[in-house]
Amino acid sequence: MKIEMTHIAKSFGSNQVLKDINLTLNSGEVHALMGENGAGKSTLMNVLTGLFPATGGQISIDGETKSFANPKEAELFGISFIHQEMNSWPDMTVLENLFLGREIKRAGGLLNNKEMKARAKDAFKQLGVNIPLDTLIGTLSVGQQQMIEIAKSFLANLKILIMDEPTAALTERETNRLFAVIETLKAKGVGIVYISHRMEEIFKVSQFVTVMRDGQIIDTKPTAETNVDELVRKMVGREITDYYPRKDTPIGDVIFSVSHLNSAGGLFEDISFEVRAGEILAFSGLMGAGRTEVMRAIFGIDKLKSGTVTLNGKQLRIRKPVDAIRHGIGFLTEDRKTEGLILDFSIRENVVLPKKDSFVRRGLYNAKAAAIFVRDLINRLSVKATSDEQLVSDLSGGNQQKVVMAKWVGISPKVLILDEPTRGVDVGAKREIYELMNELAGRGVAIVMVSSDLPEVLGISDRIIVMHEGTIAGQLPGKGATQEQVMQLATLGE
Amino acid sequence: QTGLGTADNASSAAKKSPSELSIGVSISTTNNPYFVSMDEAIQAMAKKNGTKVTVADAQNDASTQLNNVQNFVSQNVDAILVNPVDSDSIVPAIKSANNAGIPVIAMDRGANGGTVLSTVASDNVEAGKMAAQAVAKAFGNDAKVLELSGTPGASSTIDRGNGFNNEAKKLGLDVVSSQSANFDRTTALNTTQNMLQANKDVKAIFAQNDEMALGAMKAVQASGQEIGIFGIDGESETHTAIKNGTVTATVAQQPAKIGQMALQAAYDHFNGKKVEKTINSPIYLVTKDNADEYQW
Amino acid sequence: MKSLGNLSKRFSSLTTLAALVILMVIITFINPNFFTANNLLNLLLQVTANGFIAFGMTFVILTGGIDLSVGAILALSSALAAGMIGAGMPLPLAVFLCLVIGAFLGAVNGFFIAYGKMAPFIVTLATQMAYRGLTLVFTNGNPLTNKMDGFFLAFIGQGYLFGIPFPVIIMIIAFALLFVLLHKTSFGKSVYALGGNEKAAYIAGVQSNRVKVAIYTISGAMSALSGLVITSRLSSATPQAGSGYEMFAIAAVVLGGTSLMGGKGRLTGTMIGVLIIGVLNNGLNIIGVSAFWQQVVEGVVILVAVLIDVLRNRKSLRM
Amino acid sequence: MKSLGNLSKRFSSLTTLAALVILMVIITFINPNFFTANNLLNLLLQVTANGFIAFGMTFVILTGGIDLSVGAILALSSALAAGMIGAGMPLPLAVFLCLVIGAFLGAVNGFFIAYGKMAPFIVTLATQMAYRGLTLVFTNGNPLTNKMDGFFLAFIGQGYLFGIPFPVIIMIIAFALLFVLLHKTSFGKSVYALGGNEKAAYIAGVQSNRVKVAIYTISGAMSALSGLVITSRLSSATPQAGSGYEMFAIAAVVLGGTSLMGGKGRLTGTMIGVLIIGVLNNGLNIIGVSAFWQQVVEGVVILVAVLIDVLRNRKSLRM
Ligand SMILES: Nc1ncnc2c1ncn2[C@@H]1O[C@H](COP(=O)(O)OP(=O)(O)OP(=O)(O)O)[C@@H](O)[C@H]1O
Ligand SMILES: Nc1ncnc2c1ncn2[C@@H]1O[C@H](COP(=O)(O)OP(=O)(O)OP(=O)(O)O)[C@@H](O)[C@H]1O
Ligand SMILES: O[C@@H]1[C@H](O)[C@H](O)CO[C@H]1O
Ligand SMILES: [Mg+2]
Ligand SMILES: [Mg+2]
Repeated sequence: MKIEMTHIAKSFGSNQVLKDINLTLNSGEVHALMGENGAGKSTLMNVLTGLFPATGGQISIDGETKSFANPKEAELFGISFIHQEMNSWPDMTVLENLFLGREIKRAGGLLNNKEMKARAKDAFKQLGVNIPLDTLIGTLSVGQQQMIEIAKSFLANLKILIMDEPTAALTERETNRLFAVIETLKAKGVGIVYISHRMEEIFKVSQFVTVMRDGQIIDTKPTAETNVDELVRKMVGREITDYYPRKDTPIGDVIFSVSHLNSAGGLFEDISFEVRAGEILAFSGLMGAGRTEVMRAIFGIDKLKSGTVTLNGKQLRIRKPVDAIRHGIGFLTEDRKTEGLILDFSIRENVVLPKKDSFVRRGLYNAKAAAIFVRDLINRLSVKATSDEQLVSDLSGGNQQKVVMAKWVGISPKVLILDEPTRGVDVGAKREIYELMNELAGRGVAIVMVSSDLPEVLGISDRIIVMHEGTIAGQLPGKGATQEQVMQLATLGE
Repeated sequence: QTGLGTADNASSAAKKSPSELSIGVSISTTNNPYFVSMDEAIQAMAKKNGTKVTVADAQNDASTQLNNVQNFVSQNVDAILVNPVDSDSIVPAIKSANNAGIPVIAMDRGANGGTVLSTVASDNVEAGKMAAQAVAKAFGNDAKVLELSGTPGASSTIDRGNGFNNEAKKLGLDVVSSQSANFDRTTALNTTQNMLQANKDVKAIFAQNDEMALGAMKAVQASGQEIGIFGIDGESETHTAIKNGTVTATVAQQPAKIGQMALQAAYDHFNGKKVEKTINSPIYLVTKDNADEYQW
Repeated sequence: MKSLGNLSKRFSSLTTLAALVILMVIITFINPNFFTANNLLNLLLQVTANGFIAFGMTFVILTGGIDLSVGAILALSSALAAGMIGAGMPLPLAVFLCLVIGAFLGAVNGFFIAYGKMAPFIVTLATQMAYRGLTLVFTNGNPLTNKMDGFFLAFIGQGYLFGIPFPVIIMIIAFALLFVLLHKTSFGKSVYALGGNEKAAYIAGVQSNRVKVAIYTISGAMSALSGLVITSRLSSATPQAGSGYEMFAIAAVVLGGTSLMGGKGRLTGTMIGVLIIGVLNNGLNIIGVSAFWQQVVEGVVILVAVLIDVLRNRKSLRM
Repeated sequence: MKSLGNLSKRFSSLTTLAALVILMVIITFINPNFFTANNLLNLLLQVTANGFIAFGMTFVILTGGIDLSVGAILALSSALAAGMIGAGMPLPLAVFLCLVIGAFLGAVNGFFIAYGKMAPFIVTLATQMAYRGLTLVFTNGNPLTNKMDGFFLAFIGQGYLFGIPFPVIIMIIAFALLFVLLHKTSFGKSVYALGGNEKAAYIAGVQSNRVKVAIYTISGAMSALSGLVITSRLSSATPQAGSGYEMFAIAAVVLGGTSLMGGKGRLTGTMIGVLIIGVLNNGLNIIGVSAFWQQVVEGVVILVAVLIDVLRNRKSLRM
């Protein structure tokens, strides 16, 4: 199959998001799509698969002009799209999720569960996934859900597979398995569009790479003929030399510590650690190691069975998030869509939320002061938006992430917990986030970062704690540690 | 100056012929054949005489009724016929008409305050009493009786209930159970079935209106028992049932006549005639013997 | 090993079932007349009216919608059917047309909700008023009883088969058909999908507009069926029939564990919810609780039943 | 440059306002008696009862909740106040306690919803029944009229200040206070945030349980206030007062552009919605539309008004 997109344009209202795009995709090759947050990658693929109508240009498939009325039509035609944001039903089972909209029926119209189960097991086998088919999706981790999304596309008649940041929630192990699958698919003649902000992945899997910027295609090249620096230059329009900026601010005394934390739900045991002012402490580990759960419990979202949390020598009693916030603890959650943002609200209303009480004068809320505060923040974080009153739902994924970041930076935290802070964020923006972290550290903030991105963990942390199945497996210094050392602790030699 | 005039029923109102009159009619609810009949009779009579009438439905809500009456007052109608949702809470509505000097005639239910030109009504307490007497007469003074009451809190529920129960006590009737069926036929069907499960040897059922009596009738038929059924209202369907022997008796009121008499009172008032302070619309017992005589 | 998901689903129906049993035991304890074969059959007969509507409502609520017009559809379709019968139409045809009319009135709701993108609450509140008003206009506020006692019609509501009231048999059949539709077909999966995540459903190719029109059509048809049974039981169609039934149906669905947010719930739960409400109505009558207290008791029992269910769920989440 | 967000917010109120104006023009055209100072004052007076409730309901709906118990709270708080007055309590104290009772009954709802994690629909449906039942028990089904015509009480519902009915003045004050609370305080931000995304709001430090209890308390207090005005206007507290008012209040809120999903809407919109419903009731009376058709017309007008709003919104999305 050969897809040719010519002169594609797309605008939302007066906001022109895609301009004169020309791109060709072929069976049997992996074509990487790169670009800053908001460059238009997801939108282009949504136009291709019929979620949005194009406002200009045309698409032809194997020489014939084609435009899909909806994603289903594209899927029936052989084009599957694993979306950046998960499209699942938390209260339905894995099996139901896999086959929604493409159920297999017996003669007479009734569902053929047996056949569906068999096919699902087959797809899982190829992906090396082992999740019972009658588990509710909502009880799975984000990474597991992502694997289910990938498995879905295996069940369709697959000619072209679009993957929009499939690894953003995956750890090393799942990522490697995914790459193996991509190789098999490629060998079977499936064409793949691979969208990712992780540079090393692009060079591992793709044959061609296209760089987009501001809704336009800057260049398409065989991957072998380019390098990281060139790609980055084309993406951001300037040179970036060090991806992980140097941090040379001094590290102070211990300001935050937890000891002997035990989860009420049995998700982790006997967790103790401390963080110093100005320190960036990274938490690494495999999917499901319990890192997120530890942070949620500290912040008062989940219940603790026992353990103490101490800030500046004072033992804290945190029953719910507002207590943590009042003590100057911020927490950027892993799932920005359901826990980090109110999607239908403006940037301003989102950013101001945890700090709103501080804009109250004599009982009344000072909207003007809040607006100035928010504008400063989003300028600092270079959020790409038409104004601070733009709805968050209309922002690109990476810019949404920056909004969540702005929200927590805004409370001037003493301790900032970041769970996957650069998930889905482009190289340029990542750097900005790292710089921001450094700056905060420089001001004496203690930062705890949970990350599944190993190079990031090694690149910016002062110290690394590795978790394994709900316990702390060990510690490593940030500088000088190697991927192998981290992985060994994470798997405990499994 | 008419305001004062109406107070002592002197006919000092400016003379107007029926075709010159504009009259507001406030009905408690048109969700009930009884009041529909009243409404239709008024409209038909008004049409014949060229009177302009506007009818408002209070949907059984006292404050909606107050609003309706005040709308009439602000439109400066010549007279208001009002069928109160409730005899107490109608008082301010009547007073506001009084203040504007607009004569008010109460229909079916009285008003416990304010000044009305006339009240055209049949007595609900009396109706309940009459039903109790009919039960005793047909089944003896010690008969076991079930009572189906109307919408809790409605004035007709209260009055009919009081009339019936006081008289029943006096006569010695054994009212074994009383449950509400909201003046509703379907509810009455189920409620009666349930009450029959719990109570044996029931001789008669008293329903506070005919809709419930007709529902009870169905329940009794389904149970295969022989039980007398007594209603209040005199719906045409009940007449048929009485003739067929499936309902024993009903205390008939005459909603159409009440409406006509009220409108006539308004005509008389503007014709310079003296209007009686209370006009009694008679109630009477409909049994197999007289079921053909009167229908709404 | 059985998965947690499935276990919890089963438990959910179980707590409600437990609530039902406890309620029945208490009532029987107070008045043994409650627990007789005769009364239990009675009870089943009495719950049919709410049952039909609640089954349809389950579909609606599963998509995250609501249907406040069910009672008005019940009244309007019954009245029109009674009118046709009065005008001499053969009974089976009138009965059939009654269901068609109910389905049509439901489809009108669905149309506004799906294609007009309007909130189900407000659409069905507006059509509730409009349909009820039309019923009153058509009947002129009077019950219709003319020629309503032909055998065919009477049998629907008053007949018995093997000693079981015929409406109960219709209810069992309706339940079975709708159960299969909801749990064993791709249409059923679409219903859950719409309620769970409408955007994802769209991407997965669920034709949300059609599904919405279909579920409101089902709800309308079930309301008409309920109306038929009532009309037949009373041998007359009253313009006020079905007033307030929407609340009982919704209460039954929620008592049965279906989430008002959509996407979660089962038809078996609804059946239990319907029975709880039926037992309450029947039992409180039999015990002889006064009309005033009856409302208080019903409110409290509903509150407690839902509370128990929530507490159980919370515990199971912590496990 | 003014932002799109704000503009669209204003437009939203504008379409509804346009609907209101058109409605008034049509009615005046049919019967000029509608547009007289006297009738317009009347109209304002008449909408107060629904206004108070709808203001409170706006808070509830903004959090994605619903309050079906408003009418029952209205009746129960009025009845208890009337009982206290009858027992000789000084009027101002009884009036104050009436509001406290309303707030308390609302808080009970809020408590179950927040701490019991129960669906607002079912909680308030259950308390609707329970509160109404308690009202009947307390009043024994009779209206309470004893000592209900003291000047203080009478003035609340029947007084005039500068030619304006006093309830209208209370309504304006209540509107202003609630407007400030909703749009100019941190509490108001929490209300919106809860409706927008409860989880995200909770994690951002919104005390979801407290806010919920607070909004249902407001709703309860506003219902009691509405009850006070009605009781004063009628010089009596009837046990059936307020039946069905929840639907009018919800309709007003939704007509005013507030989303039943929560998070989106304005109090000014609700005021316009209240006026639309008031104009409909008053205008159809004055035109003399028959009671049966009145319901049909109201249903259709509500449908059309919401439809226009949806269409306008859709167009603005396309721009
Ligand atoms: N529904 C929409 N309405 C208005 N604007 C939109 C909409 N969807 C996307 N946009 C805008 O289109 C631009 C491109 O967004 P898109 O999601 O395609 O970016 P992306 O390249 O996928 O970025 P990321 O790497 O962050 O996922 C952004 O500026 C975004 O704000
Ligand atoms: N969205 C949510 N996600 C997770 N838990 C929540 C959420 N909303 C509320 N909770 C739970 O509710 C409680 C928070 O409620 P809230 O902050 O209003 O006060 P509270 O701690 O319950 O009591 P108080 O009113 O005395 O402060 C916590 O115990 C938390 O477990
Ligand atoms: O007189 C009427 C009728 O009997 C009706 O059935 C109920 O309300 C009463 O007031
Ligand atoms: Mg994207
Ligand atoms: Mg995690």
